[in-house]
Amino acid sequence: DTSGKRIALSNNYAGNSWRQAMLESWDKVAGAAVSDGVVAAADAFTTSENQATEQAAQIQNMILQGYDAIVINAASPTAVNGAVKEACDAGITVVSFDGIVTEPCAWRIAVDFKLMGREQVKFLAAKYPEGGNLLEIRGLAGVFVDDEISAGIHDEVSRSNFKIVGSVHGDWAQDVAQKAVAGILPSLPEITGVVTQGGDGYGTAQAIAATDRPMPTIVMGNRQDELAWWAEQKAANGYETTSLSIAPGVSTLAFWVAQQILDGKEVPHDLTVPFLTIEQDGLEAALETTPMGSVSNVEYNLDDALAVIDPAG
Amino acid sequence: MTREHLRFMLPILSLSILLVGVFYLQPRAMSYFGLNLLFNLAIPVALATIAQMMIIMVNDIDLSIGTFVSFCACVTATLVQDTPLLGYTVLALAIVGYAAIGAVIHIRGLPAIVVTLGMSFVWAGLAVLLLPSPGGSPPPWLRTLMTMKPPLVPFAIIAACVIAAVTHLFIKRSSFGVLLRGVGGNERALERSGWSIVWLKAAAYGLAGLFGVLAGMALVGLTTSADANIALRYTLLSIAGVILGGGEFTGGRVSPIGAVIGALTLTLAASFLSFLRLSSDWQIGAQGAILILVLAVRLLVSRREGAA
Amino acid sequence: MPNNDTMSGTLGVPVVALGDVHKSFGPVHALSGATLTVHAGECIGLVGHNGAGKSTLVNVINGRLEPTSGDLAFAGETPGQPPKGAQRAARAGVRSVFQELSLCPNLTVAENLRIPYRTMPRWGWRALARKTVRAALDEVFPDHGITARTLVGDLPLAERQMVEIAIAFSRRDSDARLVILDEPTSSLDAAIALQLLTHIRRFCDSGGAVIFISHMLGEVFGVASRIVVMKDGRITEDRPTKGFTRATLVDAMGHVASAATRTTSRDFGAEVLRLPNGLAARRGEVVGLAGLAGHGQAEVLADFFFSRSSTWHARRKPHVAFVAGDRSRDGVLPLWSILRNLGLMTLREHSSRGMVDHAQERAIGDTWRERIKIRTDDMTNPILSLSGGNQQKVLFARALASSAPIVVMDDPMRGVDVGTKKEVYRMIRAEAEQGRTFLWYSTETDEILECDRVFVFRNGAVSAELTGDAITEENMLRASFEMQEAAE
Amino acid sequence: MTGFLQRPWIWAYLAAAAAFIATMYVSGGQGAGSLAYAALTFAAFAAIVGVGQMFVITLGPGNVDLSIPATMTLAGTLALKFMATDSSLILPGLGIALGVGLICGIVNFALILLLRIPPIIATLAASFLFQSVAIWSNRGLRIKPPAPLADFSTGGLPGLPNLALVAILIAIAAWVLLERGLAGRWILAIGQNARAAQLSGVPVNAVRFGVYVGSAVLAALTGFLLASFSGGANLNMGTEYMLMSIAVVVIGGSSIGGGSSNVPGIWGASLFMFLIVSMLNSYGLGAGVRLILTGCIIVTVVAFASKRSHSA
Ligand SMILES: Nc1ncnc2c1ncn2[C@@H]1O[C@H](COP(=O)(O)OP(=O)(O)OP(=O)(O)O)[C@@H](O)[C@H]1O
Ligand SMILES: Nc1ncnc2c1ncn2[C@@H]1O[C@H](COP(=O)(O)OP(=O)(O)OP(=O)(O)O)[C@@H](O)[C@H]1O
Ligand SMILES: [Mg+2]
Ligand SMILES: [Mg+2]
Repeated sequence: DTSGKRIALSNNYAGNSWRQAMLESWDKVAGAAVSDGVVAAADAFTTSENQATEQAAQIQNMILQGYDAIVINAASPTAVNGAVKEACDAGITVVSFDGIVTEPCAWRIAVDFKLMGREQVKFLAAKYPEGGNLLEIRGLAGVFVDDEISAGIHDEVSRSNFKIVGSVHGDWAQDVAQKAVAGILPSLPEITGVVTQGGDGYGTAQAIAATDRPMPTIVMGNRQDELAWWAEQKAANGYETTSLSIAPGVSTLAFWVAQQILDGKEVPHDLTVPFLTIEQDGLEAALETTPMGSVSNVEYNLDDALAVIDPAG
Repeated sequence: MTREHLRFMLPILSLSILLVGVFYLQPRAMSYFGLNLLFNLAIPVALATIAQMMIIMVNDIDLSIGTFVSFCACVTATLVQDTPLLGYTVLALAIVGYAAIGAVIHIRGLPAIVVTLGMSFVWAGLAVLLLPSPGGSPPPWLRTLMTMKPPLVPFAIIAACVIAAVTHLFIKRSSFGVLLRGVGGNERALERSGWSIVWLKAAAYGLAGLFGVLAGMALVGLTTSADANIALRYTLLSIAGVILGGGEFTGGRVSPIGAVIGALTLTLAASFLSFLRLSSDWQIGAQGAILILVLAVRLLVSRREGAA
Repeated sequence: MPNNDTMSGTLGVPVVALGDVHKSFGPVHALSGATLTVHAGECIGLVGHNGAGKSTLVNVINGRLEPTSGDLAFAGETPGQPPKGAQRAARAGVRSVFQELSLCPNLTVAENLRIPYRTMPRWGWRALARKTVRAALDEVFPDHGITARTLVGDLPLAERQMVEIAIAFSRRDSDARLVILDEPTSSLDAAIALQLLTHIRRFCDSGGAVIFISHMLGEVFGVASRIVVMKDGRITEDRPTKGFTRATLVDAMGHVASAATRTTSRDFGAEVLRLPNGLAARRGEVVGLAGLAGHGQAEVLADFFFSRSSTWHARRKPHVAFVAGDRSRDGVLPLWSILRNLGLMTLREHSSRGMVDHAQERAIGDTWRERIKIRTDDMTNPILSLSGGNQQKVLFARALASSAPIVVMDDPMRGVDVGTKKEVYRMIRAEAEQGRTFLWYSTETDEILECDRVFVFRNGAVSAELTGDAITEENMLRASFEMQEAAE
Repeated sequence: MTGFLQRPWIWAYLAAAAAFIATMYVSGGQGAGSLAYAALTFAAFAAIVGVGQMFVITLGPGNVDLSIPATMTLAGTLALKFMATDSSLILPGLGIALGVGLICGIVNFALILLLRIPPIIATLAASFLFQSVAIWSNRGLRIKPPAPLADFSTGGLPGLPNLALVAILIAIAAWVLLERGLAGRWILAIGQNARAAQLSGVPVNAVRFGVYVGSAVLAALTGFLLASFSGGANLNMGTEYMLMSIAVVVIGGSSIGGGSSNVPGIWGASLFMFLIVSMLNSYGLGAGVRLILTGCIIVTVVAFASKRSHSA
């Protein structure tokens, strides 16, 4: 019985549609759980700046506030370890997801970001067996996710006929990506495909559309504007690509995992969730369920959570 | 009450009010454990604020302190840990580099705000080169130091007091401190007496570098690892801390004790907000509101004092 | 004729000797061939019109400026590689008081001693500094009432200047041998200035040397043992004081002094202002604000100015114009040319549709350059290339060029030479006759005597109102001290 | 020629040209036209916010507007949400964006004037408030701009993007204001010595009010255009313009100490800031090296620009 337990969500950033969808899913699912009496409280906190130091302070405050479990989407896999350790020492259950933490006492609901990079290249390799030139859009320099995805991409590229001819940092933002791509394009040869990290596909497409180059295959990241653009292109000229990203609703999975741990269930410390892939066929369906300007999402219920926990265990 | 006393009292007052607010919202914070949790992350902020204060003291402003602290944290978490000799050498060179920047800014008459802006890219680049993805670990002695549990008073409080006392003695009491503040007050006067402004500015920047290094090390000691973006927001935080602490942007009017208190106030403000349990939409805005509030209270108090 | 003594004089040991020193700033020859020896025990009065080169001469001596050519020798210097510039002069016991610029406002009075006192001991320096400053202040200005722990920024201008002077005379490990005072009394009232003059005499009697620059000839006569006159970068006269009379000195400086210009009673128009503290003025009247320095006169003027002007709306025809005395704080815009500085007040008056009328601006500039004799060959030169007195003239022109019916002047003659002063007095008269009203705060009795009505201030309030023949130095002094005596 | 070289802004243009040539060197001259077109497009955003920031910085030491990114975001989000892709609402939408700028500017200046908070802190604190309102108002949803607006902002004459045209017009207006206008004189006077300016009859508060509001309105306009250009407003879309707006002002040769500014340099510096990133990207350097080089080049350009302006 966890009806007396209190769970907090520690979030480090709210400035994009993915994070907003994540918070919304949390409010919806965890809010329902509170009104159903499953847990006593499920409060979400966001730091005012996207900084590990702020998040560490936030976690310390949660310790003081006496939460029973803290669910974290961390700014850094290691920089909040100090605070996480303190939480564990205070007897608090810590579950990290998306931005996971390496502190052993915490649980991790991880996405295989390397695999996300690999899958993109694999898709392109299947489409263009003869290879070609790739443009890589990276995230924010010095951040763990950026490094992981990029490592996956490069790893797979080395085993294919592709060659990465340009690489820019798009900071996971459409406008930054658009600007960076527009700047590097003039000096690049013809591009076959663009590998991305999510949140930057539409900006890339805009930048390329502004030139007279043929449109390469841009791997998308499940944003609604990306999907809408893809659907438009598909209708107009049969444009083919794929789209993959981690679903923002994974916050709700983390919620259920935390609840289960509080309930006394034995849960392994490392869990994996698959990322959400949208294929050519599923495009229209996915587009329909995605709110305007948001991200494709799935929310998890208790059964989904148990399904994730059990096969792993 | 003179202006100087007021300058000194107001920061203490705003910190006390906030502290009362926090204790009211979360009585559990009123303990050894609670105070340590509230304030331990303020130590690197306080050190960075002191660094910024050194620069503001000579009428400049440093937009690179955040990336510099990040860089120092990366060095501490990697080189210092793996090859201590090299690591400490790099940190020492970084301090010398800071001093050199100060000298160049003065000799060539460059605007400090832009040079440091440019340098912030350089430090960030170096940090990314050193630590492309987060990681590293602090030297054990550092971790031991930062997690020390002295009897009665939490480490965070002791550390804050020590930082404040040492810098106060140096800046406000020593004869060298007078010269440094003099540079901010009236550079020409020092020049006329034959002092070398270049050396004094280099010294001020070098001191800023030293405190930046200390901030980076303290940060790694607390967080147990580093990344290239770890302390970016210290730039604005440190400026705000100096001002909250009663410092002024020009004229060499700074107060080291005030700066430390300013840093504590800013850290505490964030905690206060999370204890308020605002909707997450408004948490960022409330941060701004509290900054405004603290400064507005100061204005009210100083008006009343001025009238009395 | 210049005194070409070698280092052995009859008066005493020479402290410093300049031989044929030249200094030019680009095309400007600020000094052309100055030869001067200063002996121990003498006080040299250095006079000359604005821009004559006085400041440049003393800056060569104290090491701030490197002469373009010529020799500079200090007594007691061992041959070899002497230190350069300011340090060399400091080592030779040369101390300088620059006008109001050499203190750090963010430091306390005692801490300010640390800056010129380079060899101060590291330990226990604070107590030493306090003791030294206190002793120096007590010695030069008895009953000064300044505490060593006060921040200099919190002191009124006159007290700052007192501190700076006291620091120059203070006793340190090596004592002062030559003290250079560049217009030290410009913001001091008569009583304090007298204390300074007394101290200078005492200092010289005990073997020190002083170079005293002032535009107040009375002071120069009162203190100098020798007077050196400069004109256009040259030393034109160098004789014992006894050899001059006031008239011959003014002649030597190259200006014709006209007699007092005050005409007997005129008719004034309606009253244009009356403040709650009793200060009042009529149309066409020149109203003086007198009293000891720092008794609220400057504040009253500034408050009055702000009450009649808005920070939100600029009137095409302003009600009041302001002439600043503290140039760098209240007047000069340091990055601009002379022309732009001069034209600031009249911009709005001559603008059309929000655009500046450049032709009109130039015309006003040329007119006023003629009228007030600003010594420059090009009005687009930076304002800072002008000497102190000439910068002040620009500020005068800025206010007088406007059509404001009331002109407020906050001790505006600081650093203005005798000839120009007379010229300005005449101009003020003429403007007043045309119906302009002047509110004029001054620390100099001569200037107050020019006024039609005088309000004497004491502790921020008006303590006496004097008109006509009652405007005398004696009455003013009495009113300045009256309340104090009553209280005792 | 030497007179020309002494203009502080010339160095920004020389640096931009050097970066352009260096980029073309990689591609062997290919794509010069499209690089120039892209540079003009993206420099336009920096130039517009830069003009606003320039006037603020001209007001003297301590004056800087840190709320530019938040104002951009708020104006962009509210305007796009209001238009909701309806092309008949474009003008009211623009009105909303500019209105948001007006309000943000008033808030900034009210904090500075009434609470006497130093501008750097006041605008920072205000920016947190603006950011919160932006989050609250549409929770990070990216709503597309109406089609005609999107076409306008991404289109242009051959060789001259519409956005650059807008930014050039704004720069010309700013130039006229600064060099010929009464207001420009007043701003420059306040920047050198506010007290002296006030004692010479300059309506100091009105001018400062105008400058802060102007900066916010230009930021709002930039937010509106950027959101239209990139297909929707992001909550973090203005982030890079905080440092960018300051950098273009000073690289462009204006004095950070206030009282001395120039408009042409803003454009030179904006082009430079875009081209330098393009150049380093084209050379395929890693993020670390790229950052270091960016920093070194900025410092070098500033060293040249300010040395000239000192001797001038
Ligand atoms: N740094 C400089 N650059 C250019 N010209 C200068 C500079 N310093 C002084 N001058 C010029 O040298 C001449 C002498 O100036 P100086 O300041 O010595 O005059 P002064 O006798 O002190 O005048 P005042 O009584 O007004 O103070 C003036 O014409 C002045 O304009
Ligand atoms: N920044 C500057 N640029 C050019 N010339 C300058 C500058 N600063 C000072 N000067 C010149 O140096 C000379 C000495 O400057 P200082 O400030 O001592 O003025 P001053 O003549 O002594 O004024 P006062 O007699 O009123 O004290 C002045 O004549 C001035 O022209
Ligand atoms: Mg002079
Ligand atoms: Mg003078």
